[in-house]
Amino acid sequence: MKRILLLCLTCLLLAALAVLVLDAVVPLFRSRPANTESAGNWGAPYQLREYFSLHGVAESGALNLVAAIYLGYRAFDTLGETIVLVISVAGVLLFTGAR
Amino acid sequence: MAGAIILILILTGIAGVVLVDNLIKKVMSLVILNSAIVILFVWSGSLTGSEAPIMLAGARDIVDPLPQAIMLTDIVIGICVTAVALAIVLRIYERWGTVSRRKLEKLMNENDD
Amino acid sequence: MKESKIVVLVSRKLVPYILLFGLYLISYGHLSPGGGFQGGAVLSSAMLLLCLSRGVAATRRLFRYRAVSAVEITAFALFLAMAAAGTALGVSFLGNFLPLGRIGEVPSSGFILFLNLIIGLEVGAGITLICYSLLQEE
Amino acid sequence: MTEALPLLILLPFAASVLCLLARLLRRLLLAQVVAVLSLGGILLILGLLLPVLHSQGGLTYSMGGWPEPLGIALNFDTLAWSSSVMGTVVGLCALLFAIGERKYDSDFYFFFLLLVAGMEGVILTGDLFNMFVFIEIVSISSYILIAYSLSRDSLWACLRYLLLSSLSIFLFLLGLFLVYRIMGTFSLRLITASLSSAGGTVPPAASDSASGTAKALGLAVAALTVGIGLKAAFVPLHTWLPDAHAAAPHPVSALLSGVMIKVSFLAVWRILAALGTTGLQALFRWIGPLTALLAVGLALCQTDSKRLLAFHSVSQMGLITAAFGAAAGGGSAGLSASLAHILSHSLFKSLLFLSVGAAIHLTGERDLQRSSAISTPPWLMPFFLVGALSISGLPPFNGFVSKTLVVSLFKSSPLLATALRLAAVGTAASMIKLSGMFRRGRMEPLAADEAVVGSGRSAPSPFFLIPLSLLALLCLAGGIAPRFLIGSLVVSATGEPSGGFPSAYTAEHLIESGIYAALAAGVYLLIRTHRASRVLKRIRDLRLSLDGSLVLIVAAVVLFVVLGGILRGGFPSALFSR
Repeated sequence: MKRILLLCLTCLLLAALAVLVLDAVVPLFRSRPANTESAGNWGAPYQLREYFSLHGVAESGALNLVAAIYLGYRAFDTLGETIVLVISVAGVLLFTGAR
Repeated sequence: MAGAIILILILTGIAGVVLVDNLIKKVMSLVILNSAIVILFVWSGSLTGSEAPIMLAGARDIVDPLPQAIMLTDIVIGICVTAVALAIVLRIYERWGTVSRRKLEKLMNENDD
Repeated sequence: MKESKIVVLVSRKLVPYILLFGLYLISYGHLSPGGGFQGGAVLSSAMLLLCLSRGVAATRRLFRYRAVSAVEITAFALFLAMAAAGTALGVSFLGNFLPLGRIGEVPSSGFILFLNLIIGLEVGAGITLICYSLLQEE
Repeated sequence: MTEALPLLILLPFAASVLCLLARLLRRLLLAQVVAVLSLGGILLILGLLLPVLHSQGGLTYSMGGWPEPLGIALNFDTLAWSSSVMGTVVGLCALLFAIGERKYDSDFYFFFLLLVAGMEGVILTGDLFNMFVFIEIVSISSYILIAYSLSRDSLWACLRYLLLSSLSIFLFLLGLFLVYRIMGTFSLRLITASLSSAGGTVPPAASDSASGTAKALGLAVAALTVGIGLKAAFVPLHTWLPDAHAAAPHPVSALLSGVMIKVSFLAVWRILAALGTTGLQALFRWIGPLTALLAVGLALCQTDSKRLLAFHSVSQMGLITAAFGAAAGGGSAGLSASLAHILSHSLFKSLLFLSVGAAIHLTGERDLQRSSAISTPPWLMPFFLVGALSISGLPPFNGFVSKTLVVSLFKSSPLLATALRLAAVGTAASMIKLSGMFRRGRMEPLAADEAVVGSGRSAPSPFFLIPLSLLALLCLAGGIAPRFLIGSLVVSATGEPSGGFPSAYTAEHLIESGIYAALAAGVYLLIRTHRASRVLKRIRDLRLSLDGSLVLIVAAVVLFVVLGGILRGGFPSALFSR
């Protein structure tokens, strides 16, 4: 009984979530601005991409722009990520008792 | 099309986390959710251009590299969470001999009294 | 479990090439698709292959647990040191304090190359350690 | 001096490397010394930064020298300063306590330091994706610390917390995606600037209709709020907290309850301040009192001492969110009350957790029904008393000041004010119940560890005395000189003129708190009756299953989107007028 209730509730909520997400997100994807220069003050993803493609290589020295961002512009994220890795390795070792 | 697939992945993942009884499958559903997020970011970044963001000679209309870069971070974090979760599930299995959520909660409530 | 000759032989021949490919991905990460994390994941996949084909115990004899952990800790410490070196040399915290070099060559792009190496080792060693502990045989 | 900002995060990271080294070399002392030194170093840097902060208002540090839409910046203002001081002081006290407990190896200090560093990062960072990374550092290290004892309850509590938190982090990422799609950047400062410069119009996103973007932004804010709000534990999202905080080792409980939930709430605060949707903030006005009342009711039913305290963390979060929500209409009185209660709650709740933890450590008994027969060392009593009086909102402690501030915000709505007052009475009553632990019992403690018992009977260990007395002194100081201690911080953080911090010591408030105490004694006598205890037992046994709490998260998002939209009143126009 409880399980059926949970099932129905979940389906209902998932449907509601899907409707809300679709309602909000679909307009965002409907059109793509043709002229990227017209976008205002960091209004859309197009501007950052434009900047990286124009200046990224010269500023970071890496041809691979993903690497330039991953280790250059946003290296602080990467620092945090390595720390997450170190923590979870130590945690897995703790939990499995393999020391 | 890709959007529909992502939506299906997200709904599958949430439904899996909520409804499935097996703890390992719950963790797997979390992996599905994380993959859905990765695909979502990379796909939406790819809509902005047509070439890979490797600036060899002639590359001009590149896709947005930022989502790809931050998704690398997200993938690593996803791996780490999954590893920790699996280690805990392993430990729970060693202690109780079951990975069923219902059985575990029943055992916990019985032990309380 | 019985060992299969084919699996052992193939994995033995394959592992060096996988390691090489991982190193290639790491060291060319700033020039072509790839990078530290991807290369590190490939490195650890070689270790995973060894663990699966030869057994964890045999692999742990080849790559000692303490050595792998030392690599991981050293890589982490080096990353922090690289980050702090930027401040010390007057650039900025996590700033690129090495010369960029000629763009397009392997020794270029300043410390991105070195960070790639560090992260490659870190990810490789970290995932190997996770494999070691989750794949323990009873 | 700005160069010192990244040191706040780098210092504990570097210390954690040394802790790993100490594990390899098996030198526990090295890990302990390094941990204490690094937290002390952070306090020193924060002290040095204070004059700079006063003269410049706020500091910004660009990581790697990349300006903001390209790179990541650290934003350091008075809000960040006060919350990182709070985090470090509580962290240091908990650390000393952990050293005094003498049962953790160097791994523990590694995770502990990274937990503190992660919280510093969440407070300092000015970038949403970077915030996600630091939240993951905080959550993974807290998962591991909760399950550190590898006991039955702690493993299950940890897994439960992990699953709930991962689902909410997924929602956070979904919100991040929408923010990036709409705004094109993760930088909180630029988002604020872009939204306020756009005025009534929608930012130039890839949309053809203004209301479409507004809707997407509403969804994004709701997803982000639920994503971090799970850790801040207000009502539909609180289900993990009592289990997790009760199962964790005592110093970790103090740190999690004292600091982590508030840091997560400050993250929600920052997000709502940047993305500026008053609708959700107005929702908190209702969620807060509900949280406070519900959690106090559940706390009264508990017999496990740490579970009881954990429920009180939820209820105090209710007060904090209520004050935050009361600021939705504008005006900073609500914000300053919220921040004041954040600061004072972190002090008295960690004091309570540490003193109860010390009692459990020394007697080996955590159940209230049994522990009243066992006598605890008498020197613990005053520390507990300070915390209990403070959380009950009695003068002259800091809880009185901040609680009075919060309740006085709700003068215009009697319903919510009554809920908050009832919660205050319940809090005091359950503190009377908890004090049963510290009565002189008939039996001597039966701890298995002989050395532990010995140290309890003779002179108390300085590692217990120093953190407890430091926290107790701060509680007292916050109550005696609120204007000087809390007031000046709060005022500069929330931008209220210096005369605006009202005094709590009026005859009316003093009488009110006296009435609470009297009512609380009555409630305590009521719940001790035989019939009531059966009802309490029945309520205590109602446990929400894991699946139920997971569904609640999804429900919370849907609820927040819908209610936030309704409270905002018309999507596009009112959205950007903060």
